[in-house]
Amino acid sequence: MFRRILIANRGEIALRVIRTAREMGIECVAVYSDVDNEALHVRMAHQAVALGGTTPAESYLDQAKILAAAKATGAEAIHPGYGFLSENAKFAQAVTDAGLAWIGPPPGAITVMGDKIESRRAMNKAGVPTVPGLEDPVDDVEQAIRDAEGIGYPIAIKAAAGGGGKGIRVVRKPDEMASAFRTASGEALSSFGDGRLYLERYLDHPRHIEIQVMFDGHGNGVHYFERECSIQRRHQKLVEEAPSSAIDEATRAAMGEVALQAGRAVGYVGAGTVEFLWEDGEFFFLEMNTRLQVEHPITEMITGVDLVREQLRVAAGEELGYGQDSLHIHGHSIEVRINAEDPINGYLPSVGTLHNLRAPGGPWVRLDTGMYRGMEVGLAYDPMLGKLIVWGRDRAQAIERMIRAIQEMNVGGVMTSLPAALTVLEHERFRSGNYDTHFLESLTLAPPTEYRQIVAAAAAMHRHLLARRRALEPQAGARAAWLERGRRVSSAVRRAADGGPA
Amino acid sequence: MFRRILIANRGEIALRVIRTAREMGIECVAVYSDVDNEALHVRMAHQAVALGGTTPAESYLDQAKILAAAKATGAEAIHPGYGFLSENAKFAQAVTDAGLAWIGPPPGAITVMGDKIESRRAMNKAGVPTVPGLEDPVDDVEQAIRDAEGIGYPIAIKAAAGGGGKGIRVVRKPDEMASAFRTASGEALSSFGDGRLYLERYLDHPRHIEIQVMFDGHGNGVHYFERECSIQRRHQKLVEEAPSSAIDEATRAAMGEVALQAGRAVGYVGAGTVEFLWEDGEFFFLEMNTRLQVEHPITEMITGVDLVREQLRVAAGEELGYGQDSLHIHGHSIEVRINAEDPINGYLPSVGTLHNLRAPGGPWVRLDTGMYRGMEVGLAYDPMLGKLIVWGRDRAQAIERMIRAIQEMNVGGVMTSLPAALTVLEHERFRSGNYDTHFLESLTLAPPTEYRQIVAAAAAMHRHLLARRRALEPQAGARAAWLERGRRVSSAVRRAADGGPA
Amino acid sequence: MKYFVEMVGGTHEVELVERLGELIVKVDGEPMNFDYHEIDLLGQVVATHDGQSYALSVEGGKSKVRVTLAGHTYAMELEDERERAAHLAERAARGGGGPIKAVMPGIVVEYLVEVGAEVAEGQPLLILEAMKMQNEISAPGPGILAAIHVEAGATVAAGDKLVTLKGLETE
Amino acid sequence: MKYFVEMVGGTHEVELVERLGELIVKVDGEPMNFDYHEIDLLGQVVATHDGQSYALSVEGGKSKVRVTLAGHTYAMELEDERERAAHLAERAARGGGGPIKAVMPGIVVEYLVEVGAEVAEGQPLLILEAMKMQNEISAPGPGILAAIHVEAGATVAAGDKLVTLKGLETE
Repeated sequence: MFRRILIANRGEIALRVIRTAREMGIECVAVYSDVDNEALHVRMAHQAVALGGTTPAESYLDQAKILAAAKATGAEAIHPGYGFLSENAKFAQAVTDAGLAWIGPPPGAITVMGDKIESRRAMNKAGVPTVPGLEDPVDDVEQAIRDAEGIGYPIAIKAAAGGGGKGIRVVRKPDEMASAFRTASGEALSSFGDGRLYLERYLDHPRHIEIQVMFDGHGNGVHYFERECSIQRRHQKLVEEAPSSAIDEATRAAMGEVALQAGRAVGYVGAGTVEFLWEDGEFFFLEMNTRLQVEHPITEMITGVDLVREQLRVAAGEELGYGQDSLHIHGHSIEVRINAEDPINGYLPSVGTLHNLRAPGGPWVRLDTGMYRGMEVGLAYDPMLGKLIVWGRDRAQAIERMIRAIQEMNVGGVMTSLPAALTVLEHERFRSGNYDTHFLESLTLAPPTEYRQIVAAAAAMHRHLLARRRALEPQAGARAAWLERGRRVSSAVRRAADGGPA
Repeated sequence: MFRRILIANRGEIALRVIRTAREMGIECVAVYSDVDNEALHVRMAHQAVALGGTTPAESYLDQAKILAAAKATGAEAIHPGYGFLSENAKFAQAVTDAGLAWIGPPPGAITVMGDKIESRRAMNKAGVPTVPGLEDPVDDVEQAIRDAEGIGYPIAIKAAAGGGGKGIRVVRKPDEMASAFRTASGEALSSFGDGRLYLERYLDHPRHIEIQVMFDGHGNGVHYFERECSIQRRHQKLVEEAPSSAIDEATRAAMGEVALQAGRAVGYVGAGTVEFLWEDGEFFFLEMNTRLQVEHPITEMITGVDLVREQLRVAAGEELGYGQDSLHIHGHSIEVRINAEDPINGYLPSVGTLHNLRAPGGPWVRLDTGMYRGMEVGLAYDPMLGKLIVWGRDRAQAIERMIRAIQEMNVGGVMTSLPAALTVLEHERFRSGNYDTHFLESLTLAPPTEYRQIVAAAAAMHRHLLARRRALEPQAGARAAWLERGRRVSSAVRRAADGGPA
Repeated sequence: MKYFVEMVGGTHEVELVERLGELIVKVDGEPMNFDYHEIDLLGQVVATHDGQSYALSVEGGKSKVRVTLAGHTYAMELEDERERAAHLAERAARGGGGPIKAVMPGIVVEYLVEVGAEVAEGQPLLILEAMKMQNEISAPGPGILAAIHVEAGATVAAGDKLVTLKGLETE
Repeated sequence: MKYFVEMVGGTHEVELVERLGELIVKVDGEPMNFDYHEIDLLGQVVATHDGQSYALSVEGGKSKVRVTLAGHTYAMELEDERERAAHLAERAARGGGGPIKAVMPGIVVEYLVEVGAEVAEGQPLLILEAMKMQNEISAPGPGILAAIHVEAGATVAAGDKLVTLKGLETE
């Protein structure tokens, strides 16, 4: 096993990897941008290397800096987390070329699966069912309108280089094509540096069901069953659960086998997720994510397998050591993503300084997060601040437990997606298990009306007490002045405000 | 099921019950003493009733006040937690007489099992193996010395009314009897109001292994396997694990069957724990705790059963609905108690105001605690502030995970037992699985020497920065004055110190 | 002191009167049996109302307050009587138009309308890129685009004025 | 500034010298490449030393500081040079004896020795009940019980003087 690894990521996923590595006795090297110098992944690693810069391009995406950090610290392997360089085949190759182990699949598998069009071709060839559509990108709006006739509306326009649902637009009628094509192309270009688009049949009430797979380098592979991720908005997942209430034992086995087939077709090694759209008993390959996924914890909760541990073992050359028969689903797990956004206000991004944090606790509640008091939530990085995960003996218990956990929690300083998740969990439709990927967007979100007078009274009391405290403080100007002076004297001396955000 | 219950307890166990009750849609009524008016169990309940007073006798032990609170709020049942009134047969009877459900065993079972001597008699009659010793209390030192000859040294002197290991003294030679008898008698009288003592054979390297049982009111009973609680000091448990590494499948089944036998012999209903001493393959009944136990979470983690939910179901008259065959051990779980005490300094109690709290997170880590920033830890109540629980696929993984979780955690304001637990977990002897109830007391505790210079430098930097901040603040006297004035204006206006404890 | 507390769905009037050292709370004209107790001055609060206990998380300053209760967050704007009068006067003076501000930080990608053009309610005015998503910012009502305050390509903070719309004189 | 940092197992000397706005840290006479960064002024700290990163939790005031590092807590007492000199002088003045203080709050159950009696090192002097446990408080060294400060049956706080021991004149 490795003695020391570098984690080329930040936030909760960097912490997630550090936690397992520590448990395995592996030393961790964190890297960080200037804005992350106080981050938890920096504090919980054994060593931390400053990359400098504030943007991703200057830090977590700078391959040369990361490789240099690995060399300087004697790291033997690099774990990329998700996002950033995790699905960058060139970087995977560079890591290997530098004599380090890449904790992820071979570059070739990343390349094929990272391109929507190439991956469709490969899957069709391997006999994996795909959604009806074109294998070649379309050149312009006119061609798109022509080709759409052959596939049949509704049509999904997708960025060839896209991932995680980014850059996808749905067109229901030919006259919507022009506007959608324009914005999709622009987004694809600005997000991925590649404006190529392709078309495919858009399923009208699909469920997003994905299979977690793991292959070692000795020809062995297993799947850890499915995750249902149909609660999403603009293809951004919000609530995930495992197992899915839509599929039966036979479908589960069939999807698992197809997912392994997909992985084998590209010579996969390591952890990966094969995403499917499921509708009315049929399922179609959507894409393969060639990395650990955000929602991997729910699979861990129902199987008891630490997926990061398996990643590290496989990357170090170990055999999996067990077969499909030894894996079983135990209970039910749900994950909720905590994004800095305001769901009531169109999910607008929310920025601020985190404070007044309250973590939920008690039985079968797991919190994976990089949040800490004083953390600045800006726009430079992904708005996902963490994930709340619960386990229950059955789906009903897991739902009630998640509601309870959300009710215990607080994230001050920004608005979060938690109220939206709560609304989903309390909804009859979600509870019935009969929902699809459009459910979340169909929801009207508003806090319950019965507590309006209580919270209004609380807000007024808050203002009243705040005003009273301020009146009692020494003259505000004088106070501000010595604080300011304090800042100048030492950057290490930060202020924890008495009542406001800190 | 009940619509509303009252929880006659405080701290982490009150919260534990509230959490499950909330998940079941049951409303919770909390009760609280004057010092607990800000406690988490008060905040997380639907209603909270002030009992007044600061001592247990004035609040959580005041049966009349608690019954009145239940009546006033329309609670249909009372959950006593552990400690306080949980093993008070008279209170159990009074609750039932008031027309409420008692979430615990029948008063008769509490009475028999609550008396060491009576319970021994009952168990001997039921064919449950007990430790060699006397069934009758001894009158004085002289009789004790005489009787000890017949039993054989070492001898344990126990309080007839004791529990949780309180009031137990070990005597290895006749000439130690006088002093031990005197202090044990004094402690028994002051702690339990009953100075009666009895003698029993003291096992020299026993392991403390206990079986969790649950009976419904329809004649059905199951056990949820064992917990090993041999890591203890003065009979106060510190680290618990399930399953035990000492016993095999056959012994497990035999102990489980004997535990069920013990429960049946006293007409048990609800959750209970049958404690055994195990030595060299033999096991002896020690006592039965007629309540939910502190360490119940590790049983929950390996079985997936929410024991509080089962308590509530059974108390509401439901059938268990499953048999022994449906229960299985899944992985391994460890619990560590977080006590406000200083292990390096002879486990002296530690008091203070909690601040700088840092909770561990990530996979398979559970924190059950009533701790919050600003909480006063005094001497009025039990020093246990909470429990840290982990689950792992096997014992080795659980140990590594617990070490990692403890390393992530901080409790500021008091010294805690966590460093002692960490020392246990890192010790070769504990890791081998071959340890007994004397192991903890044999340990020498000291923080690692390799970081001495780093923490010394940190302490000096802390003082340096503190002094600099103070020098920059407005004249200390003026500041103190307005703070004082602020306190007088409104008791609700509390100060969060800028750098000191708050 | 009387406060106007605005949240999604409407405004409530909260009156706080100190009498003999006790605070009397009235909401929408009705007295309310309400107790508000700050735990740590960092935002943890326990409130009681009619015998029910509420764990609240309260954040914010004087005019913007967020209260989270059982997982739901209520974002509120507070005005006292004087502030309310001033704001009402300001709104009246602006007519139907006024500045359109960025509700989130981002980059102005392009304007879809020129200064002087008449726009309909809901018509996209510009594209603001934030969090890697392109968002169309639309006219809140009919009017004429009176001014553009930020160049295309520029970064804006939340609250920055983007454009000013002049209301159509419908009165 | 030089600090004497006392903890279980010994005392370390830490010297902090400000030079050109930078703090130079010396421990036990050796320069130490040490960076100390406070995260929130509430006790969360990240320190680096020789390229290693340490998450510290730091609590306390001027003279008593507790630092927790990876699950272990180091309880330390700090003195600067002036304080150390004063304390040393005080100890010297007291000889072998001095007051014995309650290290924990509790109730004095009974005294086992009378004023004026000569006691041996380790001899139990009194029983203090705390946390429902009876604890014998023993003599830290040989001496004569010079005074009893608290009546039997009384409640004491941590730090309260219980008895004063007069050192035997062995010099």
